[in-house]
Amino acid sequence: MSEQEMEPDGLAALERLPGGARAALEAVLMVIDEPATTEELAAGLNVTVAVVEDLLHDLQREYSGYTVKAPDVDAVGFADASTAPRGFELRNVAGGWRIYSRSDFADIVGRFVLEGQTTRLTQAALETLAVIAYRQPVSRARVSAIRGVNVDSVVRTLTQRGLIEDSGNDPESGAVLYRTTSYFLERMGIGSVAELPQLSPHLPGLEGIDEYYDATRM
Amino acid sequence: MSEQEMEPDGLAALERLPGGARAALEAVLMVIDEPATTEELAAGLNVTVAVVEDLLHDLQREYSGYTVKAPDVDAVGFADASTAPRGFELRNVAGGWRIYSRSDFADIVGRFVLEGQTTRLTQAALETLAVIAYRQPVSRARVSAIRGVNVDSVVRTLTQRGLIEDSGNDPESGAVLYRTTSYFLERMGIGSVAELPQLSPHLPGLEGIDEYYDATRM
Amino acid sequence: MTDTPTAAPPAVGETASDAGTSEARKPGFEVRLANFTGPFDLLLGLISKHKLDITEVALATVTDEFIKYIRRLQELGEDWALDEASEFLVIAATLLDLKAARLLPAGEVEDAEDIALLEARDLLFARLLQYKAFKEIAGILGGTLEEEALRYPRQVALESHFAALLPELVWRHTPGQFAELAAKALKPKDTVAPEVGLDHLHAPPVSVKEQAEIMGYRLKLGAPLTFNALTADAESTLTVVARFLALLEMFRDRVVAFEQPEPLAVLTVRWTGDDAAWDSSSLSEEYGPMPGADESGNDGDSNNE
Repeated sequence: MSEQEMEPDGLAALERLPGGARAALEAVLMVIDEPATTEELAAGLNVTVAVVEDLLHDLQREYSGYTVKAPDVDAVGFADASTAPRGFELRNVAGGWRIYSRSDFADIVGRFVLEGQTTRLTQAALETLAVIAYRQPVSRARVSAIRGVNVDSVVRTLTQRGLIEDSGNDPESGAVLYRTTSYFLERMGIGSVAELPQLSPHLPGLEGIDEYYDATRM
Repeated sequence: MSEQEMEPDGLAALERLPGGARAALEAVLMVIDEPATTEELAAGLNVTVAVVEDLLHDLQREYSGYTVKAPDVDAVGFADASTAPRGFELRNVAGGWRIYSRSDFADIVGRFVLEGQTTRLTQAALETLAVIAYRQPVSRARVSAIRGVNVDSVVRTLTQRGLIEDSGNDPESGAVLYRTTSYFLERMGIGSVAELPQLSPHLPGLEGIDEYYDATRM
Repeated sequence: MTDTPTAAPPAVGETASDAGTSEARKPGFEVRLANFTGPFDLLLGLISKHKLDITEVALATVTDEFIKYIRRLQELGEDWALDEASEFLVIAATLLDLKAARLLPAGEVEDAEDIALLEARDLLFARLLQYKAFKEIAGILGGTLEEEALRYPRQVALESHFAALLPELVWRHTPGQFAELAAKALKPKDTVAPEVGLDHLHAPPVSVKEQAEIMGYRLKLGAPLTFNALTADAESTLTVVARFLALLEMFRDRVVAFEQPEPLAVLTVRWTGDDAAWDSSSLSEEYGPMPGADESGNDGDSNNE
């Protein structure tokens, strides 16, 4: 497949601007306030998804201090990077791309950004969130059965924090089912729930437990 | 005046971070919403104003495509710039510094912003606006407690649409308080918020509602 | 059942700081565990932290310590909370279950009662292990969230010249409609109330209305259906009961007719109502509106119903 044929007119036009397509993409990344998908970015820039993906990866590497288009980039160690890392990074989270300040500067940036940072979750909230993340969509009754305690107020807190949401009702019992939100993915820095760590290594010898619980579903 | 004497310990500490003081400043500039003054930046980074000013001008030049610390920078024409300009620029607006998308890309950014925009507020946005209108000035945390969901992005949308605005900080918690704007009154066709219809006919028994929410306040 | 003296008695009533919990609160009945959150936590702690076999957990010691704790509170003139007492009972009962199951000699399963006990044991251990897995995962999630919180996303307001490009909002609300919206949004609501915790009964709540809805949909298709056919997919007796009650209500509403040639014969149900006019909202709620939907802000209530 020839890349030439696939490209709309957009790329050539972008390349005539100072800084080219890369800078144009950067300009767009400056105004988004939630992760933007490659499709959205491609449509906005009027280029193909493949072109945008290349550009995004170039920028990502560059911000991290690697020379753009360096051959065999992955093999380049930090010490060999030809430029200093920038104070920010480009990341692919919750299915979209977004610019973040680099974590090395968390203390300093935290002095300027007062709001929007969430306080730490309690142990109870974390455990409830874990059960919902791995068993979604799931009712409170079932979470409560797994945790052995009432989870009502914790579920309310997690909903208010935007980490979980109502995903409709169970067709059989009518109970409200909960699932994690894309904000949860963002906070976890992952693209989808499929990227969560595997549960099975923590469940020795319990391969059949899912079936068991699905059968005797609470 | 010796620069050496003026510098707090901060600069040496910053230089030990990956990317150094420049990257630290960049990290801050990339995520702040309101422009920051050189004094604020100096205090946050724990360096002198003179150091911050040098760093700011370095970054500004670099983003525009000049080599950092090039001798006699002003005499270097665009064609001689050793790096391509970035898609963003550092601007000093009304005494404060912030990173903006570069104006060369205004057309592309504008097209991107317009794409997928609706002319209608979502139900979530309308309800959040209603809560703010009747409880102003009010913090996001409280609106979120009343609505039972995270309202961060909706509040941003309403602010962007000019329907609500920042009205200072809560003296106790320091949280930003929001109120409706005159544009909101205009759209509602009323002269002041006092003209909003009383809630009582719609919701008998609402007398205790303030106490209820104050009790469960986050 | 005898208590093994070598089993270290759990420490009771120690302060929050010793236990490593982050919140300072009045010293509750606490076993020496960090972040105690429920009976499973206690059991896990007893089994793994104290390296105890479940049969060696000195239940009597735990009980003694609990009574001591209550007495001390009384001396201090403090009321002791009902939740604490009931939580202790849950712990004690679970421990007893486990002990009873564990004390069964292995390999000598004779009667149904033994099997039931073994199943109870398997279930309890499976649940404990599952809980343990989630606890470990929660630790990992917590670490990731903390690490990720060090990165701040760029989420600045749109530059004014771009904001000016946005199309004018369509606004069709009169002040009256807006007030209605506000009243609805401000109404105190417990977002999680409409579901009552019935997990201790191991049966989900069944709504008569919903069952009516389901049957209405099937009957409206035209063909008469037997009661057996209407309840063939009911997963529990509760659902069958709910469907029966729903049918009585629908009969009262004159949207269904029954045919039964003789007592105890097959019951056939036929749709007689106007398809468009009827919906389940006309049914009464007397079979169990969920309690505490509006007035109760207290989560603890739901299990006491």
